[in-house]
Amino acid sequence: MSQIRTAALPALARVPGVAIVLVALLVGFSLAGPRFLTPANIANILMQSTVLILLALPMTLIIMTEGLDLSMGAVLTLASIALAMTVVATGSPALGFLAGLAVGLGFGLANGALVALIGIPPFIATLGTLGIAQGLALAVTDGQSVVGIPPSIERVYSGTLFAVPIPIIIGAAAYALGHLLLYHTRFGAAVFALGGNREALRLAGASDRAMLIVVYAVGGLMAGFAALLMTARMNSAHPTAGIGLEFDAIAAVAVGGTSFERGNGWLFGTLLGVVAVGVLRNGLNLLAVPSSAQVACIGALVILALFIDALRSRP
Amino acid sequence: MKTIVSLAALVVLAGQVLAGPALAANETIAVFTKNQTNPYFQAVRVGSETAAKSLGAKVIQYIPTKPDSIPEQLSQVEDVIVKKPDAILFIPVDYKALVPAVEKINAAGIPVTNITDRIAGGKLVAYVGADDYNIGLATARHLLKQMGGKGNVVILEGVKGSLTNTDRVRGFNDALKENSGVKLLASQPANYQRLNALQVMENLIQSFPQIDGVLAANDPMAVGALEALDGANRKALVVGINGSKEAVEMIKAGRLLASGDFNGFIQGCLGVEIAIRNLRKEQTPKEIILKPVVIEKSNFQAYEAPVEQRTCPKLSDMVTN
Amino acid sequence: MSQMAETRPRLALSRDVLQAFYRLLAAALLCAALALASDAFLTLGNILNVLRQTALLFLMASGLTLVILTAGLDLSVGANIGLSACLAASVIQATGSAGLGVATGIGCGALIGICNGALVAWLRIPSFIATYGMMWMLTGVTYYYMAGETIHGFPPSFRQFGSGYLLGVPIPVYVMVLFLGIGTLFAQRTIWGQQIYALGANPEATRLSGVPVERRLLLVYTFSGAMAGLASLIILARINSAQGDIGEELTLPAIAAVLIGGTSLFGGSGSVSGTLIGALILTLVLNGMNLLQINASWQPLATGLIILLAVGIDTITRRTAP
Amino acid sequence: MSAESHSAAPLFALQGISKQFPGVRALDDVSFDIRAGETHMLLGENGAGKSTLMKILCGAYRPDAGAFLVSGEPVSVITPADARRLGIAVIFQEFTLVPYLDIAHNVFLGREFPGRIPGLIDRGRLYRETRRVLDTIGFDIDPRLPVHRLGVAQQQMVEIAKALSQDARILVMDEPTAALSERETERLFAMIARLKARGVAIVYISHRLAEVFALGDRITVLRDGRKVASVLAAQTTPDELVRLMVGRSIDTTYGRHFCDSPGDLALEVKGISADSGISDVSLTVRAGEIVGLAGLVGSGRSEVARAIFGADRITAGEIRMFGAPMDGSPQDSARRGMALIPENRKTQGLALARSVGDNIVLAGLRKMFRSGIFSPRRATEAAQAVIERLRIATPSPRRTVGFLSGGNQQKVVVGKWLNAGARFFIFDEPTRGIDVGAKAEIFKLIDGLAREGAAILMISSEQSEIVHVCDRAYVMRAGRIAGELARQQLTEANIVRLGMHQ
Repeated sequence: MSQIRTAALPALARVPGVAIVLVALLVGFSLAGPRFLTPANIANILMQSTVLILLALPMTLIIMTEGLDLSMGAVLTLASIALAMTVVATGSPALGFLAGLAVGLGFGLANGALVALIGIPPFIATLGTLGIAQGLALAVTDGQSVVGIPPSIERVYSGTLFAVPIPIIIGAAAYALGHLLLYHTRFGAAVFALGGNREALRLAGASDRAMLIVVYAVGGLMAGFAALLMTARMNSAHPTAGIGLEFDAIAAVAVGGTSFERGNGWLFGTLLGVVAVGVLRNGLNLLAVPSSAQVACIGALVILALFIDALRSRP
Repeated sequence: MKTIVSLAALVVLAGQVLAGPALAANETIAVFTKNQTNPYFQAVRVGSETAAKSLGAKVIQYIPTKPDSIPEQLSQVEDVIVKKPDAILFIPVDYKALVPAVEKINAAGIPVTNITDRIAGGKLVAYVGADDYNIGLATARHLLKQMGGKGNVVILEGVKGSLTNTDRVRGFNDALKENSGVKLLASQPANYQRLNALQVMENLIQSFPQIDGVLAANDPMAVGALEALDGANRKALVVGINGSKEAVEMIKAGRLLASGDFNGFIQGCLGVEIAIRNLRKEQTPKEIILKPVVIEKSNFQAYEAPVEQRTCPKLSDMVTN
Repeated sequence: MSQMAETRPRLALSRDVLQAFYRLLAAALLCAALALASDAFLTLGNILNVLRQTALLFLMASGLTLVILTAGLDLSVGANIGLSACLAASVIQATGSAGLGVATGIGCGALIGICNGALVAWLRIPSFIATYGMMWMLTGVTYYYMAGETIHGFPPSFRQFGSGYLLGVPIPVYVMVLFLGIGTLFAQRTIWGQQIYALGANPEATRLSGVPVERRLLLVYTFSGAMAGLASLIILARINSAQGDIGEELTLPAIAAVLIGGTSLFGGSGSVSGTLIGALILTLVLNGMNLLQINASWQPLATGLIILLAVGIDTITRRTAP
Repeated sequence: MSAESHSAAPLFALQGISKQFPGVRALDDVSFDIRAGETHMLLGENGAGKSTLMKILCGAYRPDAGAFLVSGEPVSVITPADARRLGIAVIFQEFTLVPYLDIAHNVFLGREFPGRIPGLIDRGRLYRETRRVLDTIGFDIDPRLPVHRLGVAQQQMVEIAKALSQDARILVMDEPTAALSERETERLFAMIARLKARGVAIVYISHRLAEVFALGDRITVLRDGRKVASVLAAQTTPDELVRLMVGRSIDTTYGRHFCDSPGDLALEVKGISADSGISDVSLTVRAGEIVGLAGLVGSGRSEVARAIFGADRITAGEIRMFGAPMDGSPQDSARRGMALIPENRKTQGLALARSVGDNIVLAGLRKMFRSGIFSPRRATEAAQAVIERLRIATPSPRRTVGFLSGGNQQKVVVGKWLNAGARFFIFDEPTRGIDVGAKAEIFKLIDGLAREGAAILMISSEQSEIVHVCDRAYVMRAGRIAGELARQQLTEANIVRLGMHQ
């Protein structure tokens, strides 16, 4: 039955919704104003998207395992605070960076353990750790920003390498690494199997639980890494800075065509999803569209991309 | 392909419709506020527009789509720098975390005027703000005087870590120190939110059989506390801060004792006026700190008019130093 | 299948009863701890107070329970409350009629529910994303409509709805009991409820049993929307004003209440009465922190721990117990 | 050849294996051995312990008691990794393939070749090796295709390739022909013969007696977790095997009471087409009749069933039931007395996590409770009545349906429609995954329904079932009706002739 159907589907109809929406936005905004399609503005959009890319890439893997990580935004926040506090206390950016990574990794491992070892559904497990990370972030700072970070950290966001802004290099490198990890390693094949057929993985002699823990650990680690960029961007750490970023990441993954079932993921789509949201926000700001309309537009974008995909997947 | 073309056409059209007609104005001022929901910032926006209109300039409002989002305000600043307005009027979501944003504006050569929350760094044309500490102090003193210098009070704090909250609560506490007969029962945060304040107050009412006064760090919390007291059939004198429309009406009705005036409209007016006059190379003050005023039974009439109908005060009248 | 057949043959029902008992026990333990820690806890006033606060959370979560029973999710609950409350508030202000306001609030909520239902049932957009998109759209409309202002001051007849008492018990508590009854009866004692459980467990098999799955989904989302509308009215009546951010930060606690209450995100199992216990536990945490004057910064952390404890114990006992 | 292999030492032997699950003794003192180059058939009803034995064989379960002998040497524990090293590969009935990975990655899942850069896979070698393995089984397909785009038979080939790529010396297959067409089955058998010739031992689990004798060298029969017999295929008969499996003898011709005078026209399908690939299908079913719908797998039989029931939208044609046109939705069909017992019970027939009672009343809710008010007591009574009538083996209507055996689950699906008062039943592969004893009971049930005046359309891939059970049959080919066979013409040869592509 499925054979009959897919054979009849012309190749063009498989163009994912997110690609259509992104191209439409690019064309539309370019026509609407002269400032949009300039190298500086494109760099601007990409730099703004980097933090979300760093979260959305591992989120894609997590969603491919039929999981979810709601704690990412809060973990990023806490990692950012750990980073800033460590740098301020020790004066060593390297130690700070490691502290941020350690917080991220710790929470990632905890999420993985709750999901894989205890068997708590990912949504609830990470909702719980979201509360813990957010609570710790508020409690240790008493709601205050942490400032006094040396300029070496800020340069991670504002600096350039070979005339390319460092965040763009980091984003591209993260995507390249993610691509290698997902499509060229055993671990990547295991990610597909975790969502698609866990039994297959077990029978292949791999530990599905260990792999699942690794997936969440990667998510936490990336949140810890993204904390560096976020901290550099604000030149400070703030206990509410990352609130809600996990939902932006999940939305980007879904808009990018990754489904919540059977390990059907598309990493490049996630990249397109993040950029589409970034382009939309930037374009609307350049056109000085009122904020309330911007809010509605973001919702419309999410629904539209999924709607196009839903139309296409219909018989 | 057809889908893309029609969607792109939609984007262009929507952009033009939503952006509205372009005004034939001399200068363009980008105004940054924290969120779309707090009436205080609406008053700032109305003030900025009123001032711009009278001076023949145009303002564009930038508000994070997610309320009080630091990363989003950072992105909006970056986007606005691409757009290159003539000047920027800036209320940072967080006075420390947005310093890099102001530095970027500086680097782009756009003059920036700061109002409300004083930014912790960067170069400013001017700062216009209220003195939160003194407002807190004056409002609390007003309450304590009405209480006759004795009794039990509770404090409802705003968002932890925000500059306004820290200073206001410090003012409250210093006023309390002057009155040894008053006992502070509890100081709990309710995040500047009405529903939070209502529930926190309900819980505090259960803990303390006698509460005579409530010091709320903003009006919505004061009103939430009043609703909780009414619900429990308890009486206490309540003060808030902001001088919002609602608070003024409740002062008139005798339910709210007083509200410290924290005037967004005037800050918006003055901020834009300074920004424009600075662009026009006129002499402008570097700093304006509004005098603390406590709105109460005797002086509320002046605050009854809705912000849209108010006129901006003269800049020269407001310069304190 | 063969694995399932080999596991111990016990009644599934008794296990559910046991789980419900564990949750009640958790709530009771929490109460006991609070009673020991604070003299104020076990006073009539505070008990009514906790119940009134529970009522609000429960009303939001009860509609959501049905949605989650169908293996769906409604992330637009908070945004729905925001828009419904603001529209209802302006109708009440304009007409002075509490009745019209109530109709507007519930009607607006239900209409939003229908939109969600249509996106999920007919356009087959995963509910998580459909309602996430709706959340943004509704928020945008609310912001546009309110333009940063507040609407405040409603007639006493309307305010009774949220802050009034009847025979010494707050009116929202009656509303809660009413909807606990309605929700439970609907889920357990109507054929639609049965169909909804089945559809949560296996939508395809349910469709092939002649159940109009799309219409049932629509019903569920509409109900959830209407309940959000109702909750918005209670908030409105309690705080006597409406502001654009009124529903913010209400969605995740509502979802948490449902999950702590034992309803499974995978659909097909759970109950409205469980959600009441979930809402009660969450409210107790907040109440306890206020009574004990613990810094509210710790509140998210405490909530997170409670969620993990409740569901973790649940998961472990399900795995090891019969 | 079988005599030869018996003389050799067993490649692998299980001795006195017992396995206890909470409440169930799944295996009790079972011994089993496998010799190089033989086909060892494993027979038994569902719940007899075949799956458990298989899982112990591949290391997924650890036995409570018993020993392993590898080439005569005792081994204490077998892990999945050990099993792989010993060359044991299992092809489960539910494939262990990852849908969104390509063929090559599936074949070498967990055994990917390390590349020159540490951590990365050598993809060139991966595709080359896959190509090589696919070539050895004569499967010509692009190894870069994701598995979810393949049909069932192709997926099975991937499974076999996966097993062979591990240099399997023992290949365990669980009902491999369940989803295969005739031709695909022939190809599979040819391959099994080739593997045997190379010295691979095959453990083959099946319910189909014809296959048992076509392939088997030795046959082991399990019943209730015990080994009942281990015999040479040449020394036994089908009836003997059935008796061993069930513990009593069963008539495999099902003793059908054929219908001589069919009643009114129950279903009339006129020239329907659907996007699922069927076109211009016309057929009729009368009350009291059992009409077969035969044809190869993939010929569109299930699609016809779904179109008639309204599960898929029809693009042309008309469907009438008892003279009145249908509006093409499952609700309408169910309301007017049509029942679909779908091919896949677990995904389409039952809410597995719900109770037996809940499932039984599901389709009839509207009829039973006209007011919309549900009464658990009446529902339980109705479910109890169905349980008794169909003799469903369940301790209570409140038992979770997922815990029942395949045959009993199938009865629950039928019971759902009996309770709903259906008068026209579509059975899509009613005996899939059901053992011999239960099969006879299902057919008796279908026969009983027909005798009570219900009209029945039955899809089956087993021609013998069509021949033994149906009053007449339609044969499908490539989405169309290739012909109709009346009672007198209804033979396996005729079905094959009509169903094969010319």
